[in-house]
Amino acid sequence: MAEHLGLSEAISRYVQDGDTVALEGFTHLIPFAAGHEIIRQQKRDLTVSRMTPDLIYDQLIGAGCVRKLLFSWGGNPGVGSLYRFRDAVENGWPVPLELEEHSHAGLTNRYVAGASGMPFTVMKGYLGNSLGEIASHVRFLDCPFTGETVAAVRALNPDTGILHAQRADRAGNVQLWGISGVFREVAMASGRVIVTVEEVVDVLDRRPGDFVMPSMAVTAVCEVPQGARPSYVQDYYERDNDLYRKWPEMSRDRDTFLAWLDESVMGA
Amino acid sequence: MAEHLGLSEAISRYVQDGDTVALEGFTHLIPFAAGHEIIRQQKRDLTVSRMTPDLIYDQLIGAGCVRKLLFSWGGNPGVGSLYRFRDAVENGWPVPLELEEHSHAGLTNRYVAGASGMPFTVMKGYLGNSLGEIASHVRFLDCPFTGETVAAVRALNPDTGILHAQRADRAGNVQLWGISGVFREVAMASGRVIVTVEEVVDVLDRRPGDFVMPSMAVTAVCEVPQGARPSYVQDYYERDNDLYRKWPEMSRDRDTFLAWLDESVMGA
Amino acid sequence: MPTWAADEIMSVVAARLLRDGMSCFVGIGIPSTVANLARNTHAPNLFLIYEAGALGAKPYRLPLSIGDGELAVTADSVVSVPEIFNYWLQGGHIDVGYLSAAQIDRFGNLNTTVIGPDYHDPKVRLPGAGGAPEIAAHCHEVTVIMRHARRAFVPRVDFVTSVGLGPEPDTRSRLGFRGAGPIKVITDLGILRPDPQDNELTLVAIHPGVEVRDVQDRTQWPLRVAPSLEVTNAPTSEELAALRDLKNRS
Amino acid sequence: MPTWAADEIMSVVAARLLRDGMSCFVGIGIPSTVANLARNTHAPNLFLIYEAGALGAKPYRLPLSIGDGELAVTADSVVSVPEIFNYWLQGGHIDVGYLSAAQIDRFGNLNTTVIGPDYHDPKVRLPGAGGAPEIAAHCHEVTVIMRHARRAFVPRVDFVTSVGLGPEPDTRSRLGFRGAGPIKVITDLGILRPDPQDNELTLVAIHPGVEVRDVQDRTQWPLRVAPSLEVTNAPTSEELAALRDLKNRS
Repeated sequence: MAEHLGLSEAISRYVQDGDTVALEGFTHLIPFAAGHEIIRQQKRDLTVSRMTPDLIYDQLIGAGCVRKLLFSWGGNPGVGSLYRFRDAVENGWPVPLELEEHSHAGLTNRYVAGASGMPFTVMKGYLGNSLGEIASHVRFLDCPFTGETVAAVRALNPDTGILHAQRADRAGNVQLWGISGVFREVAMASGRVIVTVEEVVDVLDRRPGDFVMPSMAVTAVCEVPQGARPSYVQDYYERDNDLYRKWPEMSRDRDTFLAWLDESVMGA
Repeated sequence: MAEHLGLSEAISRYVQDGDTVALEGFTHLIPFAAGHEIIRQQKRDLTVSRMTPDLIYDQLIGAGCVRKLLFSWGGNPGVGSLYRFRDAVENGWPVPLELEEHSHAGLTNRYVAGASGMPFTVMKGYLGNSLGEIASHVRFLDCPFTGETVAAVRALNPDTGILHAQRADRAGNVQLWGISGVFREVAMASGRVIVTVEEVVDVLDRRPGDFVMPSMAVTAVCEVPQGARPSYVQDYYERDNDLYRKWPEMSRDRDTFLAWLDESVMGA
Repeated sequence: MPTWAADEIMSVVAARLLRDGMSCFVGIGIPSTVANLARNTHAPNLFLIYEAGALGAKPYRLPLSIGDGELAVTADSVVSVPEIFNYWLQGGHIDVGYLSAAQIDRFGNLNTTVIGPDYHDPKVRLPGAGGAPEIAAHCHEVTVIMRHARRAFVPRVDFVTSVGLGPEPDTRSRLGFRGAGPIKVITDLGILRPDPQDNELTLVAIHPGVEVRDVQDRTQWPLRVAPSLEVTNAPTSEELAALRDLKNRS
Repeated sequence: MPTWAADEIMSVVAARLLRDGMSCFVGIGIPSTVANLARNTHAPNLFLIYEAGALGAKPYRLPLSIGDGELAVTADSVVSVPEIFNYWLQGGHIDVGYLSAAQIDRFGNLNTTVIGPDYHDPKVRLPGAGGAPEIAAHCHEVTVIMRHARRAFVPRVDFVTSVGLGPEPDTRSRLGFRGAGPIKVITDLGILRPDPQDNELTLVAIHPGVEVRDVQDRTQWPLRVAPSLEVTNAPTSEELAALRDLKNRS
C-alpha cells in the first residue's frame, strides 16, 4: 500500500548511494522534480536506467550522481546531443561514466522480464550487430522447438523505480493517461516505487485511455505539481520545447552548466 | 485493413476444415454466434484453442467439428462439468477428441509468444507437475545468466482468431471495454482475425478503460447484435447465468443435446 | 449456539485467517466467498485479484464466474490476462492464493485434471489446471479449501496438477518456487498444516463437534495429529449473518 | 521551375514511394515529415506507428519528439512500449520503417552508436540504437533517408548498430530476419538500391541537377552506378507547397 510522502522524504528514504534507479517516462511524464531532488541530496554512485536518458539524466550525470548508465537512446530528441552525457563518456567529467547499452526493444524487454519475475526473457534482436557483441546483458540461445537462434536478455529489477503520473487518490492508487511508455513494467519490476503526481484527489474519475496502478504496487506517492517540467503531462501542461532546444547552449560548457545547476536546482 | 462482412461469409471464407482456430473471450465477450455459424457450416477436423472452453466449445465438440482441443480449464464455471467435452474425451463421441492441455499461464504465454513473432517464450511453470511431463508444447531450459530452470512454451499462431467486441467503426477499428482477456494477443497472433461486434457506429467515442484495436490488425468485422449470448457484453447485456446453470441438463444426454442443437443452432 | 453448514464453517474459518491489506488471488466459489466475507467484516482493505483481469475488485454480490461484469465494474483496474499471470502472479505480488481440488495427498499436491492412473484413458475427466499450478508456485502462501471426503484425501494424487509441499523439505526451493505453498488446508472437519520436519499434512485443529476419528475416516492415509490439537472457535452469529447476507445477495 | 532544399527533395522523393494503406514505423525528423507529407497528399490512409505507443497517429503539426502529446491525442490507440516493440514491430505488422545514421556502408549497415575504431574510447559518442536495430530487422522493408556526406558514406561502419543487407545475399535470412532490410537509400543527391547479385548499394537515380561524380565525391567507396540510371522527377510546386505548409504548422 502506498504511503503519501513529501518528495524530499521519499528520495531520502528510498534512494541510497550505489542503488540502481530507473526514472522513466517516454517523453511524457518524465519525473524531473524527483531527479532534481536526487541531485540536491547529492546521491552518488547510482546506476541509472532509462530508455531515453533525455535532459533529466544529462543533469544527473553532469551533477556527478551517476556511476553507470543503462540506456537505449541518449540524445535530445529532435535537437541533437546530450553534452553532459558525451562529456562524461568522452572525457570522464565530472566522474567516469560506465555505459550498458541496449536497443529500445532490448531494454524494454529487460523491464518486462523483471516485471514478470523471470531471470530473463527472449526476443529477436542483437543478432548480427555490434551491440550483441559487447552486451553482457545478452546471450544467445536456440529455440528448443524450431532451433532458431534468439536473444535472451537479462531481467532488470531496479532497487527503486521513479515515475510521474497525472493523479493519485488518498489511498495511493495512481492514475495516468496518454503515452505510458514502460510505466507498468518499471512499477512491477522495481523493489520500491515512488510516483510523483500532479495532484492528489478524492476520487479518480475514470477517463478514456487511462490506467490505474493500484496502490498495492506503489511504495510512495508524492504530490509534486509541475513535477514533470520541462517534459509534459497530458491535459496539464505542454512540453517546454524551447527549453529542450536551448539545452545545448545551457549545457555544452561545463561552467555554464554548473551555474545553471546551482541556480535552478541546488538553489531551488 | 478490416473488411465488413456478413458472419456467414466471414466464416465460410476464413475457417477451413482442418484449421487451427481460437475463439476467445474470458467469460466476457465470448463469440457464440460465430461458433454457431461454424457448427451450421459443418466445419470438420478443427483444432480449437481456448483457455476456458466453456459452453461454446462444448457445443462445437458435441457437434463434431473438433479434432483437437487446446485448453487450460474445461468446465462450466461455478456450475460443474462440460458433458460433451467429457463424453468426447471419455468415450470418443461423436468423434475422438485429442487434448493439448495447459495451465492458464501456459496457454496465455503461447499466445503472447505468437503475438510477439517469437517461436517461444519463457515462464515459470510446468516444473515439478504432471502437466510438464505430458506437454509436447513445453520444454525446459536453463537461464543463461542464473542457471535457473524455466519452462519454454511454444508459440501459438492460430490460422484464424475469432473475437467479440462492443463496437466497430466503418473503417473497421474495433472498440472494447471491460474484461479483455487475451483479446490483443489472439488478434496479433492469428493469421486472420474475425471480430463480431454488437454494433457498427460512425464514431467510436472513447470510454474509460476502453481499448481500440486498429483496423490494420483485423481481417473481417461482422455486425452481430447479441453475438456473445449467453455470455455477456459489458453495457449491452448481462450473462445468462440461468442458461449456464441449465446447460448440464441440456447437454448431459446425447439426444437431448442433439435436439437442442437442431432446434437452437442448425434451425436458427 | 448457532448451527452451520459444511461450506459455512470452511468459509468462516478461512476468512478469519486473512489480515487486512493482504492481496488475494481469488477463484470462483468458496475462495470468492471467503475473501469477500473477510472484506465485508474485519479486512475492508483486502486487495482481491481475479484471474480474468480484475485488480482490486469489490463485488457487492458474489460472481458466478471468474469474469463477471460485477468484478470489472468494481475493480480499481482491469488488465489483460497476460498481465495478471506474468506481472501480478509470477511477478510475486500476491500474498495468498486459494485452491481446491478433486484430490489432495499427504504432501499437499493437488489434482484437478483426471481421476485414474492413465491420463490418456481417464476414469473421470476433470476441468484441468486453470490458474492453479502457478497460484501454487508463486503466491507467498496458499490456502486449500475443500470438503473432507475419503475419495479426495488420498496418499498420492493420480495426477499432480499443482505442486504441494514435498516430499522433500527443499522440494519447492529446488524447483525455484517463490512461495511457501499450501501451508493451510481448511476442510469442513478441521485444519491441516504441514509438519515442519517433513512437510506431511498434519491435523492441527478440528471444528466444534468433530472427532479426530471422523477426520481419519475420511482420509485415506494414516493421519498425523498434532500433539497440541486445537478446537476451532465456532462461527459466531455475526460471522454467519455476514456470510448469509453475502450469499443472499448473490 | 521551383527550387528546393536538400531535406525537401529527400522528403518529397521518399513520400512518393509510400502507397496508401501501408503501415509505417515513424521516427522523429525527416521520417515523420515524409510519412505525414504522404498522408496529407496521396496516401490519406497511411497507418503511422510511433515507438512511444501511438498507433494510427494523425498529427496536424509535426512532433518535435517521439512521445509528443499531439501523437497520443490523434492516435486510434495508445499502447505501451513493450506492446509496440513486441506485438507490432517484432510481430511483423509493419510494412515500412525509416532509418537514418551517422554512417552507412556499402551493404547498408548503419551506425548510430560511436565514431572511431574503439567502442570504449570513441571519437564521437552518438545517441545509440533506439528502435533502429529492430526496425531494420522486422519491418517488411526499410527506407534510409540521410544527407549524402563523405564522412557518412563509408566502406565499413565503425559499429554495426543496425544490420543492413550483406555482405552475403543470405545474411538476413541466416540471421532469421523477417524483413528485406534497407532496400532504398534516399539522399539529397539521389537514390541507392542494393544490387540483386551481391547486395552492394548501387546508385539507381540522381536528383535533377546532380551529376554522378557529385555522388562519388561524397561516397568513400568506389560507387557502383546502375546501367539504367534514372533522373528523379523534380518536386512539383504542389509537393513543395504541401511540404512547406506542413513544416510551417509545426
